[in-house]
Amino acid sequence: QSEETIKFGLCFDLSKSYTFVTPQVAQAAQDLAMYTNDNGGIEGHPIEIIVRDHGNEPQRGVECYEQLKRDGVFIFNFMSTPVTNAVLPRAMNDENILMQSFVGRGDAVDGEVFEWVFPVGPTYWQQAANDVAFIKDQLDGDLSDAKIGFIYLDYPFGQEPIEILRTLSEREGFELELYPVPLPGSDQSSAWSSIRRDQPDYVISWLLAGGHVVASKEMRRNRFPIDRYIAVNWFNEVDISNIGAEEATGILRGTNVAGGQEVPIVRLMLDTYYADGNGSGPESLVRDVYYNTGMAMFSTAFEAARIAVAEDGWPLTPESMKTAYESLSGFDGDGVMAPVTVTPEDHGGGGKTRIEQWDGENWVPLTDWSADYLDIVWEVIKESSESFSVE
Amino acid sequence: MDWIFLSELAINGALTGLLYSLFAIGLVLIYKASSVPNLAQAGLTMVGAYVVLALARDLGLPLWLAIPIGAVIMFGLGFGIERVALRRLAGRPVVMILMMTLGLDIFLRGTTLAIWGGTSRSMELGVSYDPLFLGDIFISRIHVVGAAVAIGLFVAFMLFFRTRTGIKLRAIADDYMASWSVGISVERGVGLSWALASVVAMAAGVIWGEIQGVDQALSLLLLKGLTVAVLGGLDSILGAVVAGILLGIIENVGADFLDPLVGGGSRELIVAAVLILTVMIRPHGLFGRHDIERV
Amino acid sequence: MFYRLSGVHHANYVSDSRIFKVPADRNLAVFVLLFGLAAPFIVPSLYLNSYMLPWLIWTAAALGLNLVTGWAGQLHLGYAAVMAVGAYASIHAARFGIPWEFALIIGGLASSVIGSLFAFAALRVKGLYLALTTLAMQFVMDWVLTHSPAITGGSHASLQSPTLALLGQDITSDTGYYYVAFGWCVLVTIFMLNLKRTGLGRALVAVREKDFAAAILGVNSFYYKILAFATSSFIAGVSGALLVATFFFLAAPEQFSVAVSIQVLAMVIVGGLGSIIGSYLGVALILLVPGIVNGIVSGGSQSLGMQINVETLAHIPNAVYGALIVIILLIEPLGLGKLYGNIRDYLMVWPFDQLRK
Amino acid sequence: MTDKRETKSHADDGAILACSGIERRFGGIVAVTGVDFVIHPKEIFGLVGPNGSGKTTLTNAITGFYPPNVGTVRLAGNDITGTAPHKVAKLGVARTFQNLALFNGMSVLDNILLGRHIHMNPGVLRTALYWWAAQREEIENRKVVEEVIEFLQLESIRHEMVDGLPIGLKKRVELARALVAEPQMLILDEPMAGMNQEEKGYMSRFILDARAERGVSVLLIEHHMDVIIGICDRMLALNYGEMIASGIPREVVKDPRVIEAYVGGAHD
Amino acid sequence: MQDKVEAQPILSMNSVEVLYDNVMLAIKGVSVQVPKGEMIALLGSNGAGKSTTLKAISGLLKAERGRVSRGEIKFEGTDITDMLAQNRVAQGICHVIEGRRVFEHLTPEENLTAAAPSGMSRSALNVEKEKIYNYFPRLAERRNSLSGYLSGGEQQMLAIGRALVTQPKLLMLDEPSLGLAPFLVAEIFGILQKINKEDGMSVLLVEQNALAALEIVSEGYLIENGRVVMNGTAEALKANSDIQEFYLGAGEGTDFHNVKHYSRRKRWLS
Ligand SMILES: Nc1ncnc2c1ncn2[C@@H]1O[C@H](COP(=O)(O)OP(=O)(O)OP(=O)(O)O)[C@@H](O)[C@H]1O
Ligand SMILES: Nc1ncnc2c1ncn2[C@@H]1O[C@H](COP(=O)(O)OP(=O)(O)OP(=O)(O)O)[C@@H](O)[C@H]1O
Ligand SMILES: [Mg+2]
Ligand SMILES: [Mg+2]
Repeated sequence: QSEETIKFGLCFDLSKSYTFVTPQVAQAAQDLAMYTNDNGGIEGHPIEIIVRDHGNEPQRGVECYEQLKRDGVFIFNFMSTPVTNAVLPRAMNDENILMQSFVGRGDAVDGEVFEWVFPVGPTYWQQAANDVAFIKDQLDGDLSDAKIGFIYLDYPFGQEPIEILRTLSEREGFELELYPVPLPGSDQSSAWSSIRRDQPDYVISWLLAGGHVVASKEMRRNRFPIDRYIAVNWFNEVDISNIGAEEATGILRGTNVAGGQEVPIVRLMLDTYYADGNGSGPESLVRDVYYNTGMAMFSTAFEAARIAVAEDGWPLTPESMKTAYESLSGFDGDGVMAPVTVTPEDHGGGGKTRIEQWDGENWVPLTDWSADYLDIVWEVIKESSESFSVE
Repeated sequence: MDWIFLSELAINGALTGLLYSLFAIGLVLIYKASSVPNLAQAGLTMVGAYVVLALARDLGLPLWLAIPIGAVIMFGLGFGIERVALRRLAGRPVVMILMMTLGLDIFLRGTTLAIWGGTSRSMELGVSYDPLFLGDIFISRIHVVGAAVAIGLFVAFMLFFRTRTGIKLRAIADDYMASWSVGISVERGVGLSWALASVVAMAAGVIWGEIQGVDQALSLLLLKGLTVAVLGGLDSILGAVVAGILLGIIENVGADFLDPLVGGGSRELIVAAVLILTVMIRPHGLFGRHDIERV
Repeated sequence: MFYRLSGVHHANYVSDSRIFKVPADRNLAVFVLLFGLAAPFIVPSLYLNSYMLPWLIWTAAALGLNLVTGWAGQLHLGYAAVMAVGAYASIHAARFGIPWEFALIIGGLASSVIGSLFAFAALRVKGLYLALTTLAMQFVMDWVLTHSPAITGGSHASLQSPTLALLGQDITSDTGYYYVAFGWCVLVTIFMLNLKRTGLGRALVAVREKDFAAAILGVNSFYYKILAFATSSFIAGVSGALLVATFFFLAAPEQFSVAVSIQVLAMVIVGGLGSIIGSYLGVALILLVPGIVNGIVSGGSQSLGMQINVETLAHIPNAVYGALIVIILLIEPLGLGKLYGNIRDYLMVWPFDQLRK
Repeated sequence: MTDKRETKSHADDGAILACSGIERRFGGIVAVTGVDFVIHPKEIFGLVGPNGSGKTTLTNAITGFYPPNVGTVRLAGNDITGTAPHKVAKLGVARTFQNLALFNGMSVLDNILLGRHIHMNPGVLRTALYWWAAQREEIENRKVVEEVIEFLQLESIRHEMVDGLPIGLKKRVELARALVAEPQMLILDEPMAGMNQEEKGYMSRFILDARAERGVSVLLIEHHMDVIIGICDRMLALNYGEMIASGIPREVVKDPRVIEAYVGGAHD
Repeated sequence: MQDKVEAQPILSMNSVEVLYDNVMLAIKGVSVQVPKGEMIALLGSNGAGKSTTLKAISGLLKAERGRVSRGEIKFEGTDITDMLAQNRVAQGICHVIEGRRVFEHLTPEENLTAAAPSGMSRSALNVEKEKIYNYFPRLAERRNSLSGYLSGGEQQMLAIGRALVTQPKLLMLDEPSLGLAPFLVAEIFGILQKINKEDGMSVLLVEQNALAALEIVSEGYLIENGRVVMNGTAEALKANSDIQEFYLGAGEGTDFHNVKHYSRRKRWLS
């Protein structure tokens, strides 16, 4: 019986740096697995979600990987850049599937180099490029006189988009101003004083969790219009409530998933399980965009598994899973995310994002799902992935 | 040279610096009263913020009630820590005590988060975020409030260390054995210093919580707090205040010059450099006591 | 019963200065050594690879830190940064085509050089102040690593390690990795054991205890402090390089962060300052306990059918980890090594109560 | 400071230790000033003075801990003024400390072995290759140490940790540690503080024997006047950092200035 | 010996045993009585257990991981064997510990303040301080400089002064003459005698300097190897030939050149 299950290994950082997102994602995975299992599993095979904590320590991440590997897991998700990096060479060697949406190295979307890595969703590079495209749109298609500020956590996560932004600023002729903020992002006063002085048209923000809250306070103090602030996708309801729903009105967010509870699949979970208190965790976590993020990640994975078993039959293998992933086309998890089309070359699925605005109660999409500057982004990806080679 | 901008950087730096002082005063208190370098101060700060939050949000108490009750709880916690963890290590080498406080820090953080979860929560003190103007200079109100608290605590503790109890605490820091021999209750003294430091930690936690939200990032204040404490002289309350202001200014103004040169993030570098330079050039800091060492 | 001092007489100085004076100790050491050699054939590969291998490498590293903290008495909170230097230097050297044997030595030497910079702080200050300085230096190193793509390998700050090869042999199997780690750990251990009975070890302890008294015996404390830092940094560097070459296969700054420095220090102190067996035990405890507690807690809550919040579950091991440090320091401030010693002493006189001249 | 080459002065010819015009200040405090004296080979030289008169400071000036601000120290004719303590040790000066400076984490044997440090050559590689490099040296030095252990009757506590020993034995271990270095000059700072008459007797015996058998010269600081009178050949009395009398002990103690500043009405 | 003491002793210690670290038996059945208002000396060679005896009385053993494993200690009739150190001080026992451990970073003035009992009023404290400065005029001169920089003798005076602030009924001193110049020893002993006479304070004095000690005390105990081997009046002790040989010396003219290499063993040890 137990050989019959499909196991997903979630080695998450549930206790250190990524706790703002991992509980929601884990809960989404468990809910979705429960729902799938209640409805006959994947072609009759139940899904098992195994959650472990690695505390964002590479050491423990590797341990978790090896242990779950022995237990027969070959689809992994680590939700941490350092741990994903630490496990990457092993997973590539062992030819195991690494789900890597939204974290880890951006060039991993290059399926030709990172054959076993599936960062379905936009890379940070693509997301930043899409943000620039949005600004260009707002400024009537011309960026040559524009000034764009980039406020970021001074740490690999925040530094990631700098290169692409530089390239774009050369291409489009806008002025790029960088405002690094030291970890953990709580001290931004001098950055915003400079922003007030420089008066950029828009500020793109690569901050996390509390960082947005601090930024909103600084914006008020420095009288910077909040509707010129484009947050990275890591910006959720908790942050909104910490800022104050009213105060946050007008703030922008680049995102790759549809937020809110009216997304069909989220509604389904609420109605099926949470209405009777049978969810895998507290309902409060469901009312969070990161829950939707988790739904997006795992509905894609489950869909890939379904295709794999349907096409190649049982047992599911890393190879069949990989092939199935690479055959996903226009999949959008019933509206929870941007439609993705994964190919052997592009494991990212197209990199579509959209810009949403908080209207005081809800996120309102301002644009459609789209991906811009693909050529430039891929140039950077190729350049970077070239330097990686598994030996 | 943009003088207005520079003075704004300096003033805001000084205010932020005073908030570091708020944190550092707790360190200094314990060091002054028991020669223990307390690396658990960050953990205590977190606990303090969460306790107040739990009282205010989960129990629905008004802030003016939650804060004093929180203070009482923290006071008790401080005594408890001395009783359980430090009493047995009295007189042991500094390494062990250092490790003990580090262990305590990890324990306090783990426990707090296991109880309340890691999601960032906001501390609403009701301080407005509209800027305060000083000529053309923008100043943040919450920072002014924090600075006022820091200075208030500074005055209170300066007076405290002149009282007989204060002198006894300093005596304890000098020599446990001699203190016992003249009937000073070392345990109670050290406990008192931890209790007071815990209350100070709560004050820091509440103010910082309002500024950056209540989550484990609060524990990252440790390096800055330590730098301030060392720069001021580990056993000098006045030092903690002056050094806080200094560090705040150096950091804020320095980073503005350096960031464009080194590609960002020079703040931590500046803090680390200040710490290293202080220790190398003037280990006892600006106002700290000198070691009396004789061959 | 097994341990007996009576009947053991040392007839000459060679035997009086043996590493293990009690035959039972010697036998135990031989047994452990044999077990270590046979491990790949006995221990399942999961345990070999994800527990024993890191345990051995971290033990070697911890022994290095023990040299500088336990023996020479210099608090060091920047040890992970020194390991990072060795790791990056070795990997760059190996990527450059230098044979691994030399690449490891280059890594060790690079660490020695940078590690000796830490020693200059130690020449001026001690105790708490030194701890803080080294901590600050760790922050500086962290900053340098995250801000120099040239060192850390591009914007992802991760650097792929080439395949390890020693003596012309490519090493790619778990067994191979294990033996490399084992060999290194044995080398470091032998060095540390010898340290206990030579002038160098005594000089280091002298510097730790009272540097002015050491000076009047002709011990140049500057020199020995630097020597201690350089040697321990060399061990750190090679250990760091091996950690990447046999375990992570890829170096990233997070593998050598402040938290890691604190962790190594915890290993050494929980194990017992200056205790070699203590370092083995301390590393085992600090490295393995969070994972074990995690397993127990999640396993336990599942089998009891409790619905505990994942976050709560995740933080409990941390609380336990902290509590463990506190508890061990409370039970025996001198660490696990002393605890082991107590048990051993007890066995030595068993079944009698206490033996006192 | 004078050049090391031309330091042979006529007056000190043959002297093992010669101090001239030593002055040492701490901030505003002048701890020692204008002190001149010589110690001849195989001489036991006493140094007395009230507390804070600068006795310890003077020894610190000689051994390099607090180099003199003014004046020169010569050892067997060579200028050693301001030489670092570890180098002074290599040149043949050993000392004990007023407040005991044993290494608590070590056994008596290891403590004494440390006294041999200057005759050994420890290194990282030698330690790593113990059996091939360091073992012989360790054993040779151990033999020397055992001789001194026997001489000072410390056999029974050889392997004990020094922490738990009573002060008297600790002082003896410290003396052993100084003696194994085979110094020309031995400086003892209050070796008999806290000892009763019997123990003082033992200690005096050891000092006399050390001179007789090992030929060392001794600078002895003591508050026990009977010991000073009993075993010193010559002595010097300090007060407020200045010399107030020097010469044969029996005569110096009768000096009214010494009586006023130091001995007082009491006599023991 | 009981018959010699008219009044009830202020302190009586009966067959007390002390263990360090639970293994090391430091004193073995020591009994000592201190009559009210008297000065008593405790003599003995190194490591005999004198300091341990004092610590057992003052409760400072705990700080060194020692404990009283047998016997009882009574102070003014109440059993204090298990009392906390600070409570014993409040009861009126103060111990001037070995090695002049003054609070180095405090001024003499603050040292005295630190030792004041919590109940003492500010004016009472000032009176007390003046009294101490009267006993030790040298301290008054340096009352506001850091104690760490005082000379050895001054530190010893401060340590005694600090003990007096606690208003002890029994003052215990551990080798107050250690490392002090002869005239200072005389000065300090003189002052002790004066305090004893004027205030009627009982004193228990541990000394190596038996000659000086036996001059001022009325009675003495001799401890060897953790046991009391002899006790009697000062006169009786001074007359004892062993005491003369091992503790007093043959006066000024001891010829150390003639000390034998292996001297005769003490009678009481055989
Ligand atoms: N490191 C120092 N810093 C400042 N002052 C010092 C230092 N060492 C000694 N002194 C001062 O120098 C003077 C002489 O002190 P020293 O220790 O030499 O006296 P001593 O004769 O050895 O006295 P004792 O008999 O008490 O040992 C004293 O006033 C002392 O306070
Ligand atoms: N903290 C301790 N731990 C273990 N043993 C101790 C401790 N303190 C003293 N001892 C031992 O107890 C015995 C008695 O010591 P104590 O200090 O009482 O002697 P003493 O008579 O005061 O001698 P001294 O003249 O050296 O001061 C000694 O053998 C000593 O080694
Ligand atoms: Mg002296
Ligand atoms: Mg004693």
